[in-house]
Amino acid sequence: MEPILQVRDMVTRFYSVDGVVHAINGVNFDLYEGETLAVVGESGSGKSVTMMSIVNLIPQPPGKVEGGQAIFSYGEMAQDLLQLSEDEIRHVRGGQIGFIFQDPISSLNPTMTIGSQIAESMTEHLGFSASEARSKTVELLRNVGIPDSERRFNAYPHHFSGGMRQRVMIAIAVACRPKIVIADEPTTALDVTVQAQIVDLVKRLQEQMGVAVVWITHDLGVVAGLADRVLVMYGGTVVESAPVDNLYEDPRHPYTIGLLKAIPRLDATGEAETEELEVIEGVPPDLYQELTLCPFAPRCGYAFDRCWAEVPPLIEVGVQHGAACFYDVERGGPRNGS
Amino acid sequence: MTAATPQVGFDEFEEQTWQKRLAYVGRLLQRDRGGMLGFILFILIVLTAIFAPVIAPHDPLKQNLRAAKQPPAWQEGGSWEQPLGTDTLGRDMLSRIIFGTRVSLTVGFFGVLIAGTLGMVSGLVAGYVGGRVDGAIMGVVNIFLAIPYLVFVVVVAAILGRNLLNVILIFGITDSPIFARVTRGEVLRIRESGYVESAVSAGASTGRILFDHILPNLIGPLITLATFEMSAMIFYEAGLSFLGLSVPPSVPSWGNMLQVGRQYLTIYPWIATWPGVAIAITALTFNLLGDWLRDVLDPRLRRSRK
Amino acid sequence: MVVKEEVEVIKEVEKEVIQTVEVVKEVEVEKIVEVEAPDVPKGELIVSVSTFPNSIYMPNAAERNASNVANQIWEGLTWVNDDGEVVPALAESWEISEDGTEYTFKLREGVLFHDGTPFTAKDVVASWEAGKDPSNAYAYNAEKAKAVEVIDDYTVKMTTEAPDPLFLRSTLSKDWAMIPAAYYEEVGLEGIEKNPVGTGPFKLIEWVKGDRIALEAFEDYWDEGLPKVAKLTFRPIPEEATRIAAVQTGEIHIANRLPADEAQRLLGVENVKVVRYPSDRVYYISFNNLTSGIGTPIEDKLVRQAFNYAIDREAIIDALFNGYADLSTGYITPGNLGYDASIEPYPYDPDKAKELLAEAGYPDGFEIGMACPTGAYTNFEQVCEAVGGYLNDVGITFEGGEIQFMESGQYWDLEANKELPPLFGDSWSTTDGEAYNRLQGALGADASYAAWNTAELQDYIDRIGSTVDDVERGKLYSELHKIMYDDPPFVYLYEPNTFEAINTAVQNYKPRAAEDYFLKEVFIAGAE
Amino acid sequence: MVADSNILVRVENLKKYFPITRGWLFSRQVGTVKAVDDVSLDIRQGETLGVVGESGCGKSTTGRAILQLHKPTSWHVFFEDVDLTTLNAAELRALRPKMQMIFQDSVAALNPRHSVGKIIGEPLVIHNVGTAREVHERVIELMEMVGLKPAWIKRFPHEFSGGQRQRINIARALALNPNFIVCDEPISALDVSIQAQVVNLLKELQKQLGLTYLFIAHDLSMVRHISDRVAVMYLGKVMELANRNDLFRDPLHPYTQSLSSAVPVPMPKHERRRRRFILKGDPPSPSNPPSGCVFHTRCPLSVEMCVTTVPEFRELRPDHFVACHLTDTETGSKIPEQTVLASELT
Amino acid sequence: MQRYLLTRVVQSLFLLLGVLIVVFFLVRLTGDPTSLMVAKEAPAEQREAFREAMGFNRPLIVQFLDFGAGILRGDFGDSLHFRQPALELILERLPATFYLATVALLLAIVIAITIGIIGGSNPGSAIDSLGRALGLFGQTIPNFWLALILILIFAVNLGWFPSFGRDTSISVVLPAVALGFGSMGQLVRLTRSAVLEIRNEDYIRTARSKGISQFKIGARHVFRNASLALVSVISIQYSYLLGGSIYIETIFSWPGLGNLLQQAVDGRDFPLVQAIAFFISFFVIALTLLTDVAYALIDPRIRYSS
Repeated sequence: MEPILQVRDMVTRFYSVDGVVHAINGVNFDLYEGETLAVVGESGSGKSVTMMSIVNLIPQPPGKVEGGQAIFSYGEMAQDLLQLSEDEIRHVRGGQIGFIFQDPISSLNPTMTIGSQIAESMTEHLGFSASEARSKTVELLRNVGIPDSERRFNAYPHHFSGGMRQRVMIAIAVACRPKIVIADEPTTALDVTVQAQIVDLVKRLQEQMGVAVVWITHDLGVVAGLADRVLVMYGGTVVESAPVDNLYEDPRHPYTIGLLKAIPRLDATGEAETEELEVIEGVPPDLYQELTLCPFAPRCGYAFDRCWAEVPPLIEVGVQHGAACFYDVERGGPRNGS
Repeated sequence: MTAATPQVGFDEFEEQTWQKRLAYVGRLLQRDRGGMLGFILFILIVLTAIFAPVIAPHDPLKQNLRAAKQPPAWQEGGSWEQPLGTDTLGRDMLSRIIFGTRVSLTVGFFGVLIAGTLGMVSGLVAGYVGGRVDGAIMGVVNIFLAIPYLVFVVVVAAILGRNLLNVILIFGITDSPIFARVTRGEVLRIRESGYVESAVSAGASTGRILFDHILPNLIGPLITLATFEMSAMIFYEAGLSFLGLSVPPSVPSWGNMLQVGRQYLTIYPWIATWPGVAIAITALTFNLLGDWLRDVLDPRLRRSRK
Repeated sequence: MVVKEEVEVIKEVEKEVIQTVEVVKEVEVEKIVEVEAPDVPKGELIVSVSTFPNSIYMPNAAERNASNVANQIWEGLTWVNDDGEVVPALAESWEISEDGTEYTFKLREGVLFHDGTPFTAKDVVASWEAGKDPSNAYAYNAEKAKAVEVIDDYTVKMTTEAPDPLFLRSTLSKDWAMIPAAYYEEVGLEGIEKNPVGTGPFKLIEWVKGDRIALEAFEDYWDEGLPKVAKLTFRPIPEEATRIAAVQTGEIHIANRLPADEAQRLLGVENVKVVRYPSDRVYYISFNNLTSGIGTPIEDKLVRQAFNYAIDREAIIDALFNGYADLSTGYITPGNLGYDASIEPYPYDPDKAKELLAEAGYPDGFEIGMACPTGAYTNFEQVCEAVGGYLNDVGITFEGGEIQFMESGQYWDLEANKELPPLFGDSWSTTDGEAYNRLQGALGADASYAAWNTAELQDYIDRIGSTVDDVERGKLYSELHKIMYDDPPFVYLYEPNTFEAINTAVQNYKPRAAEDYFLKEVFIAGAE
Repeated sequence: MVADSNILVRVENLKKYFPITRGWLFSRQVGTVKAVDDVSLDIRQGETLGVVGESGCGKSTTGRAILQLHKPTSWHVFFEDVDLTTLNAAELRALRPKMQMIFQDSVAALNPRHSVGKIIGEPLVIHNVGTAREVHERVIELMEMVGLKPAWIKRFPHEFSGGQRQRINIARALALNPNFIVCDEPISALDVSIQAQVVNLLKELQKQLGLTYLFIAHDLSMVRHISDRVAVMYLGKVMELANRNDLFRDPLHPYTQSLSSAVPVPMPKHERRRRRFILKGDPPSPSNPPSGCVFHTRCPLSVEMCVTTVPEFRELRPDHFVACHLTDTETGSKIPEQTVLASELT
Repeated sequence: MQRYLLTRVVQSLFLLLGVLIVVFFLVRLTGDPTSLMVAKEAPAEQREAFREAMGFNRPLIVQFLDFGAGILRGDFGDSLHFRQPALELILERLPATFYLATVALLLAIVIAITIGIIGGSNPGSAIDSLGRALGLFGQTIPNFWLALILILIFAVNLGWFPSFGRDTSISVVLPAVALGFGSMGQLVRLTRSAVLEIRNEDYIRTARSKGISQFKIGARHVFRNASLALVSVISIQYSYLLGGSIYIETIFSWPGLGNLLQQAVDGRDFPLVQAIAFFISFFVIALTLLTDVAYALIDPRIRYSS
């Protein structure tokens, strides 16, 4: 299967008063049609910036995409999104790639009715007339689970609860039946009971539309329930990439391993109930430094001299499974060659 | 596990020294050219005011009616003795402009000081005590804001007479409601902040909360406001002079000079032009500086550092 | 002053009172004469006034701009013509009793008010009563008549308390507008104020406050053939620069009270001529010997003379009035009755001043209080500053370090209460052609604004005030002029010139030294 | 009076209503937000009582009200047998050292203009504990205790990472040797790898210093991990309170059941098979809470009684309290299997 | 909403009362106007008679109650100077002031918002630079100076516009430009900074993520939200223009309230000063009220949040 999106060696930096923030340091990944790719990482790991860089949504200045490719292909077409002009890429955004953002409160325009905010992209990309767009919107609202959608068309965002607003955001994202939906921490701001609703809704829509979903999150629990594949990011790089089952059962990067051990589990039984959580000591990397070593090395128990000298590339460690680490956890020693 | 090479930068903080802070301010300035310009001009203006007697070539009050209305040096009939020309009483324009800096800065600085103090105290009390006290203070503030400024100014000028102190008082009083409003808003915001709650939970007294937590965090917004208001006051002074209500005519204030020069605008344009330019440059300086300070001191903008 | 050379006196207008009017810009005067005045009123004359008139009811018209509008609407029993002679207006003739306190007027018949009612004796009484209302700014004028009786429809008798040399010239000519009695009874003072009904050559169409006062020719005006313009509009423009701009663009025909310097700008402008004339206003620094000045050095005559020597008034006039003001020699000005032309102004002689001060016992000068008003007179703040500078030069310093400048309202309160410092600046004008009013006002024992008084001065003032004979009075004035020169109660400064810019289409317009306008004979060349 | 000497804090009938007011000169009340409505709790010496619930359930307000940071509408709180409601401001201030709070927003809780040393030392200064030198030493000690380098004492909050800031908060809270700390979502703003650091620190300090915690969080897994007993709150009321194992293994209240079923488990295979009850809609607004049992609008089991009658908060089993009409029988409140997939609302 | 409006109206009435009290006593503090009203030559008796006739010799409190009672009857007293009901005088002048202020404001709004939005959306562009320059100049050039220059250039030299008065439909242009220039500067700056701030809002990112064109983002998303920030400023500017047009009205002989106020103040025309102050305050307060209503109309969050 051909990837619908191939990202290669992407580099993004922010030029702030305090210095250069090396936000993305050579990210590579593929996204396949219809799959759900979870991008996991802590704040500052570059997971959002990666996705926003692809479609030119990072604030510029201070942000700047400084290198790499993002080949978007569907049908016969294949184009490098990073090379498109703002006017060209804007038709990709919304038209081919939809977005769901973290905070449904601030992400909706408070002074526009939700209906018009959804209909807006339809008139823009699909050339719908106002009334067409309206009826489609009402339909869509119903589809994302907003009751009484005819009337709600004219409601304002503040009339809605957080969960409802996130449904509106989802409706906006899928309004033009895009090929890809990028969901940037869509449930982080929501309560756990509502989170479950949203996860289910996205899953259902994905089945209906066959859209590929990139789900950015820091919650390994959510990922477990919905992803096909997972990218783990750290310090602006992809440190591990694997199918979801592999990642949880057979993590190969020390960071992933540590992360999985650091979260308590609600279903824990027996000893695990009282066990101390394992801790990844230290603090996240300082992105003001240029990356010349493994970003995780300062916190890594396995780090050896090579880790301090060069940035490890993503190394094939299994089927579809890559880890950016010079240390072979399985064997218990530095990896040979690379 | 291999022995670690020394950790580079990730976990270590560099010691924050005043040199580094200064360098940081320097970087902030460098990035904002307007701020830089404002900053440099500001320093120059302040230095001019302080060292006016040293810089000024002549006594700004020394009249020579026989040499009145001489044009600037580069015009026909001008002399480098009075590079910017002389006014209607034959006083040296350059020296008067230089000494005018003192007046303007004095008016601006002390006017803002009074307005700021009055406004800050009342805003602080209103915002912190709240309830009826807040209602009463803001009621007075709103009354003052609703009364035409001119009525105030004329009345105060008429009661107290024309002198520098009274001009400062007028500005101090009429401008204080703005400070009160801003202070109150900020206090309300800060009062709800986590660190005030934290201080309360640690058992801090009202005084400590006011002076240790609220006041220091008020300074930023108030300094920014003060900068803009100083610029406004330099303007107001000129406006008052237009009405003949500012400092006495004998004081070399830019407003007075402009007011006198106004009637000679087409024949002896330099008499009105120089003070006009001085006002414009000073207002520009304070505006640029204020813009920059707002960017630097506004914590909301700081957040974008990520 | 290069510019000044070009504006030398070109032409002297002939008439006596206004002999000092100069046409600053060359005008082909003959052309004016050639233009025929129209038979019927034609065209619109637009005159700017430099302040917003408060009232166009004569006894309440607070200053010249207001009374100049009122002059076109109202008339008194007498009129002072352009030659300075008292001539009949609404009164055809009059007789004065032996003791000079009883006046019997024969009124002009056939005069109509703007509302069509005829003017008769009872209207004179009504006018007197309305004028006396204490809310009028000039109520005291009407009060100069102690009684007004109707003898018959066209005969009126007035009584004054004492002989009053200015009664006919001043009181009855300008300050006492004749109003229709019936109308007054009906609408009261407020109604008169709002809808003036006079006998003048023009009647009010509308008064748009702050914008314009529009008058039109009164068809039934008693003086046949007048007025000459169909419409007369006054536009208040307080800003000098704007007045100049407006006369330049032709938006107004006559712009008055222009600053000397700015008037120069109009020299190259087509269709505008600039005239100047001395106004009968003396600027001075007053000494006080009634309140604050008691016990100070200024009580010494030598000191007061020293002050007069210490100030370079010519320099002040050059610097601030572009040379267009006259040095003052006293409280009696060149146009005034009894002016002694032989008196030379004090010269600028700082050494002499210092000498006098030393002689008086103050070789190192002394400190004294001085005050000046602001916002009241053109450039007066700067004049005060300059005076201060010159006084400093001879060792006089000021209490509090500098001259006290005060907002004029406050200043006059203090002046009226005699609470100003021993030295204070002010000015006083008259429109009577003689100085009695200002002498009495500034030096009279019971006058509010007086700060200086001596028995000798008081004696002269009293005598002038009761001498009806002009020649006798003139002599007294001349003597007083000399006395006040030698023992000055003031530092005499200057008598400024007034500049007017006039559109050349304006014909038959003669500015008067008193700055008062009577525009019924003016017409516009080529008006349709 | 508190009978059980083992009980450190007893909360009786805590109510906190926030008036909704309008106007500036003549303000008047137009409504009430019942943030906390009749909550009673005991907190035992040395334990960690977890409080969970969704946003707006009143858990933070409860914590603040216990510490008197909000003046409650009506209540009694006994702290070591002293009824805090009867104290005046000065007496309360004197008691403050014993009860401290750690805040959720570690950035906001630190005065940006104070150095770390000043922040941590402030409680000591407020209560006049020791000389400047002693305060300095105590601050150093505290910083070491929470894993901050003493060399950083002169730094300012913005120079620290989130985890470090929370350590500063903890150090500050510990400064006066309290025995009771309200932890208001202390880790929810932190990254996963940092959360574990802070939680472990809290647990260790508890062991070392014999602290009692009221641990407020919305993350059930974490609450379960750290707590001895857990209270589940919904719309200002406690729905269920029990020992953490009893509560999570055998939740009695339908809300607790659905809440714990909604928490995803980081175990893909397990997660895919898990039975879940997904509640409809969002929690109602606390300014207009439903009648009867506040949960009835979202409860899959709700019957008529739930709409009309407020359920009593009862000790159904030893030390296991629940507020539900349907828990009279052992199985009555279990959500039946068929509702499992009723997740979507249409 | 209705109840809210009602409370706001009642509050406003109290504010007005406060303004009345303050103005009344302030004005009285300047002394009485006898010296300004009565001719210099007048004897002392006439001065006394004048005081008596005008009632200035009564106790202040009696004068105030009299004044207050008059207002309740809609009678603001008679102007001393004009000897006409103050109300009539004001009503006569009001339209001109309103007209001038409104035109000035509209001019400022249209220009400022266009430049502000386009410039703010494209920071660093030519239009943005123009906007920043306008913003700075608006706040650094004294408006009376600008007025004189405008007359010189456009009335005298070019002859495009009349130099004074309110005679033709284009008479308003020069005064409106001179008057509105400062406001325009202020508004450009605010619009620009509002736009810059809004550009960073999440919902703008959402709009961009939808692929909406720059123009539509500006017109639909930015403009409406920016106008929220601008409404209160515009209202403040409007009240400033209404009350602060005095210099401009004087220079252009514009028959408005500012002119009248200056005369009234100069002449201590108590009833007139009070009445004008009352009216200006009334408009300021009413504007504040209207602003709140406007907010409710523009911002749906306020409209429904009761």
